[in-house]
Amino acid sequence: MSFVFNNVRVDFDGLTALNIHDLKIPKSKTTWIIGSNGSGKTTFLKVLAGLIIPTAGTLTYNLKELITRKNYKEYRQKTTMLSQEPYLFRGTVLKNVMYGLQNQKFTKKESKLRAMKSLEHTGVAYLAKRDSKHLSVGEKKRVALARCVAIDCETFLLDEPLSGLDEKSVSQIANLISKLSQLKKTLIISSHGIEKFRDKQDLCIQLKSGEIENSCKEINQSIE
Amino acid sequence: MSFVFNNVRVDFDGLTALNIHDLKIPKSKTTWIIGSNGSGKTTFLKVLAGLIIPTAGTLTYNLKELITRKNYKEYRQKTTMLSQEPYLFRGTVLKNVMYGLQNQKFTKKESKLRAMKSLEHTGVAYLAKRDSKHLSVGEKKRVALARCVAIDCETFLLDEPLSGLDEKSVSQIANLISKLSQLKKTLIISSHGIEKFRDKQDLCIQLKSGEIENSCKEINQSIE
Amino acid sequence: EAKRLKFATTTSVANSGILSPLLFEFKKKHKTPVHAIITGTGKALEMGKHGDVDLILTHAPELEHIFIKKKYGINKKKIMFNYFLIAGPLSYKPFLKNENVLGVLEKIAKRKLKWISRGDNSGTHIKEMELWKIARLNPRGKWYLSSGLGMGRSLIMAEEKNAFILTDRGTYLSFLHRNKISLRIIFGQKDPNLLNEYSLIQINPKKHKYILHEEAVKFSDFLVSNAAQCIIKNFKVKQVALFNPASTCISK
Amino acid sequence: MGFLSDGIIDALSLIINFDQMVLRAANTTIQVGVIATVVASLIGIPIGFFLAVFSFKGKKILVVLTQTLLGLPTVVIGLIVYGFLSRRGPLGFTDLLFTPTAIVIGLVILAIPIVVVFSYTTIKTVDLRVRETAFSLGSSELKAAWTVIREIRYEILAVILAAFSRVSSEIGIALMLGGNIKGFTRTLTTAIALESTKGEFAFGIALSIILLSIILIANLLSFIFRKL
Amino acid sequence: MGFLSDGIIDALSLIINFDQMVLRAANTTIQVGVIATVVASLIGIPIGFFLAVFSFKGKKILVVLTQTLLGLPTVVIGLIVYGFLSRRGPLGFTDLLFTPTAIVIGLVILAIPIVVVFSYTTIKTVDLRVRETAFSLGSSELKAAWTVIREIRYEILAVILAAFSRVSSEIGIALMLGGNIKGFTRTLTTAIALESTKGEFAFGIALSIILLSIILIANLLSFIFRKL
Ligand SMILES: Nc1ncnc2c1ncn2[C@@H]1O[C@H](COP(=O)(O)OP(=O)(O)OP(=O)(O)O)[C@@H](O)[C@H]1O
Ligand SMILES: Nc1ncnc2c1ncn2[C@@H]1O[C@H](COP(=O)(O)OP(=O)(O)OP(=O)(O)O)[C@@H](O)[C@H]1O
Ligand SMILES: [Mg+2]
Ligand SMILES: [Mg+2]
Repeated sequence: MSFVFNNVRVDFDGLTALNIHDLKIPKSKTTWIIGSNGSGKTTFLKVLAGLIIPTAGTLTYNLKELITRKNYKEYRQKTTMLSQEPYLFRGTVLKNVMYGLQNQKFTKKESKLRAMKSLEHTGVAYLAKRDSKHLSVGEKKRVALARCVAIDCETFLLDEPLSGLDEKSVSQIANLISKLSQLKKTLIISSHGIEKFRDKQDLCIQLKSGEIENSCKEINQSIE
Repeated sequence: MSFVFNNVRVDFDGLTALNIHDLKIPKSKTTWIIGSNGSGKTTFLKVLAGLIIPTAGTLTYNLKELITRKNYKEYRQKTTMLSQEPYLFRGTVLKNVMYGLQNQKFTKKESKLRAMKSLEHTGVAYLAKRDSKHLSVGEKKRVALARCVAIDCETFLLDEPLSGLDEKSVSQIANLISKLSQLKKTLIISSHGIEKFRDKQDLCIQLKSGEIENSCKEINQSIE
Repeated sequence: EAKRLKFATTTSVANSGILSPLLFEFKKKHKTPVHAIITGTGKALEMGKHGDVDLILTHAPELEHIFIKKKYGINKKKIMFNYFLIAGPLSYKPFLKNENVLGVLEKIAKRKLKWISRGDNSGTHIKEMELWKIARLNPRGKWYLSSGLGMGRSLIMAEEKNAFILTDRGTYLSFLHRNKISLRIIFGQKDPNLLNEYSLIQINPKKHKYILHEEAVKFSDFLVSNAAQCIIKNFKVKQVALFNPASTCISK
Repeated sequence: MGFLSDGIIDALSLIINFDQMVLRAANTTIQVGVIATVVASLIGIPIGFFLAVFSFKGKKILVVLTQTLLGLPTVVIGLIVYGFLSRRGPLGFTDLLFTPTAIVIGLVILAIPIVVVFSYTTIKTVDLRVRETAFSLGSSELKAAWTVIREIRYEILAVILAAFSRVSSEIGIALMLGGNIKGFTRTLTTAIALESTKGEFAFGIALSIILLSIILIANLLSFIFRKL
Repeated sequence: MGFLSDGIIDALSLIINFDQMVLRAANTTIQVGVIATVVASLIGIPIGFFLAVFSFKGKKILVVLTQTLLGLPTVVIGLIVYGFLSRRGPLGFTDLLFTPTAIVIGLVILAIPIVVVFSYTTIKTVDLRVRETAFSLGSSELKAAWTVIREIRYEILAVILAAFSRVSSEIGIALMLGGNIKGFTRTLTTAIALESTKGEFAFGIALSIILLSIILIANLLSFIFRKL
């Protein structure tokens, strides 16, 4: 088991954005988080990323208790998240993609190679030298995705990686996702509706007003 | 004729983001702008909104020359645009939607009524009293859309109004769009691929690297 | 860092330019560097009280008296003197002509002619208060402005306001010569009431352990030495001597 | 050291006894400071906005020069304004020298670069989309500018408060142009300077505690304003 | 009025003739100003960051107090530090009074509130996503802080420059703690103050032109740094 939720609740001044009693997310699998706008998908992912500390409840990661006020900082460094509205740092696209790598063991040269490869995976290698502040929205999203998956880590949290992308890019990213899942990465991806390219073994969670409405299988059946 | 392009070109330090030799966009119709990421859709709409002044060429609006350095400010007040990554001002959601109305002839009371109606159209009336800085991405987009269509004006420019929305909202917005087009508004909407709910009479322009690749009919045919 | 002798003195002394030749002469025979801290009379005395300087050179006999009485200072030596003067607009000069400074003050007060008082407890201000007291006058009213400024700035205010002012000779002449003011001497005689004495006081080494007593004695002795007294006597700005040595200078 | 605690006791007794001199000085400080801050803000914020938002030739030079003016010592501002207001100067006929108005003039000159530089830096950090959004919702140039300012109103308020603090704590201008005339142009700061030259350190500290209280109150009032 | 043009001529002749007194004063000004600015920035920017980014009890009070400290007159800082460094004070044994180091101490106290308040306001305007993004890419708390600062490095630079301008143009501290000793603790500003008490306005203006040139050069250097 990768993540185990136990009565996790997130309140934003009065509003309960997330309320999950009991949930286990397996390791090395792809889990899709679906639900309508404001259903709590982003909140869910941010909790897993250690960016939001739950108001109540406990969350366990690989059997260690994780999101307590004490150790979430340490944990936060272990997962990687693509934000729904990504922010690119000042500087070139390449520098952005290298950012996360330089937090890791990679040398500058390795970082550069890895970053370029990652940019190719998301189809934006040609933007490498461009200023990150002057990109189209779709370009920005793909650069951010490249920056995210370039990192060598176990768990990737992707918040709507497909919205705002053109058709060609969507299938490219779909390929990338299945490649990552073949590498036994734990992927947790939020998305609207049920994407057509979702694999049958993938899991899924449907949120409604912050609570789990459907577990995976029911939805899987509804596809078939 | 609503907009007439004549050799309009937009350069961003060296890069030509838009280059349209000859194009007419009719009044009171819906025109879809499609194309892959970075093809120039946003640039196209911003030019029409008077937010980007073309590097070269002329653009005519209702037979008056418009986007010259002299009168674009005056013109800019006449069109309304939904940004691809909308920005909500500080304050409540309702205040945001009333913002544009208070630039017009409406009294405070009328503005409020109109704003609430508009919020209902995009399905987010329940957010009216919420702080605009604490919304989910999809909620934000719908509020921005409400803020845009609340305004009484002739031309609406919508930059990807559907991305990031859940399925229910997509059909709700589709309804809204067809309602506006029945009201004989000039709608220019950017989008990825060809949305299924597009009307057959609608026009469309496909951009590639800033140039027009296909005119409307060919694409229409390709749907059928 | 090497030991350094610090003495606090007033702006009027510093601005007159007399310090440069004196310190230059002292340096010839003594290794200890001397640092002149330039400040107001009140502050100088306060620094002395705290033991932050080794000597003070001021011109407020009454305050100095208290200072020594309270054992903050020892070994007071008169170094030099000159006379205060009253400056004011030229046009009034005939009207105010008088043999006695008190007479001049009386007329000014009676006619309510504008007067600038420094009001800062400096040597000059204390002298002014003394004069009013001796003349049995109580200056008060719109004509009597308390500026709270230094000598130079007060002179400029007097110039701007066409007012009268009690000033030390050095500052007055330096401003006049450099054409900063057009005020004339209304009363400039060597009236004993206008005596302006500069004295050097050593800070009591028993009160503060850091005082450089030996060096202070040397400096004190130097200032009353023939060499220093001659420098004071011969120090001139535009051919006018500013100070009289306290003891006589015997030229060799 | 003792004068620090003495200062606090002195300050309290002055406040409790409504010392006339102190009250007048505090009054002058507040009046002069508020007027100068308001005038400087009305001039400086639009300039800062203009520099931050529009691009034109020579803009960088203008920014660097304004930043440099932050380093103009107050004495020098005093000297320059004195040159104009002096009886010998071109504005001598106004007879403004050694009046509170003269202080205000100097303080405005002191405050303008502060307001310009900091409102410039602050406005530059505002999301470019604010102005774009304002325009795309039918705003005029002026309304859009107002919208931008509204989005960072607290930061602009902080700039104004900083200008007020600077202006009411400076000495050189008040001394040179006001003349530190008791009961007329004496401000808290010139009184502090005077007490310090007199060696009355404790009293100086007492006065500055009163000055800081005024600035503290201004800051607290701004907090109330934020709540509105 | 004539003293303005006289001042410019004087300034030029002083610079061309390498006037000893002026060179030493300029040197002291630069040294003291640079050291104080660096120290204050190293202390103030982290505090500003902390206040801007973290929420804790009493934070608002801390912010208001720091803002109030912007209004601390330099004379008062001078008095307070004097109280500590005086022979009778707790740090009297250090014998730092009337040395450039004493001036630096005072200037650091003057500059810290400036750096804190303005870096606080600036950092607060940074998009919250910067820190979030840094964390979600595996940054430590420290690296994330550095990333935030890097995103607004030009604004932070502007704050540092403003602090330098303020520090090198102030008079009260340099006068009180340095003692205005010729050739040792005389800075350009204390020289200006002295000249102005002499009524030597032209010379005062000349010195301040030299001071402004130093600040201008600092600003221009920062522009070159931006290009790097
Ligand atoms: N301010 C700018 N400076 C430089 N280049 C820019 C700027 N804005 C856009 N571009 C470039 O211009 C091209 C067109 O951008 P535009 O935003 O119009 O694309 P788009 O069709 O809207 O893309 P998307 O589907 O991703 O929103 C892109 O290559 C983009 O990188
Ligand atoms: N910082 C915040 N303060 C208050 N409420 C918030 C905050 N962030 C999110 N919310 C609210 O919490 C709920 C869940 O938000 P969340 O962003 O998780 O939704 P989502 O499922 O990601 O929606 P979308 O599909 O629009 O991205 C929404 O109602 C939202 O308005
Ligand atoms: Mg979301
Ligand atoms: Mg776009």
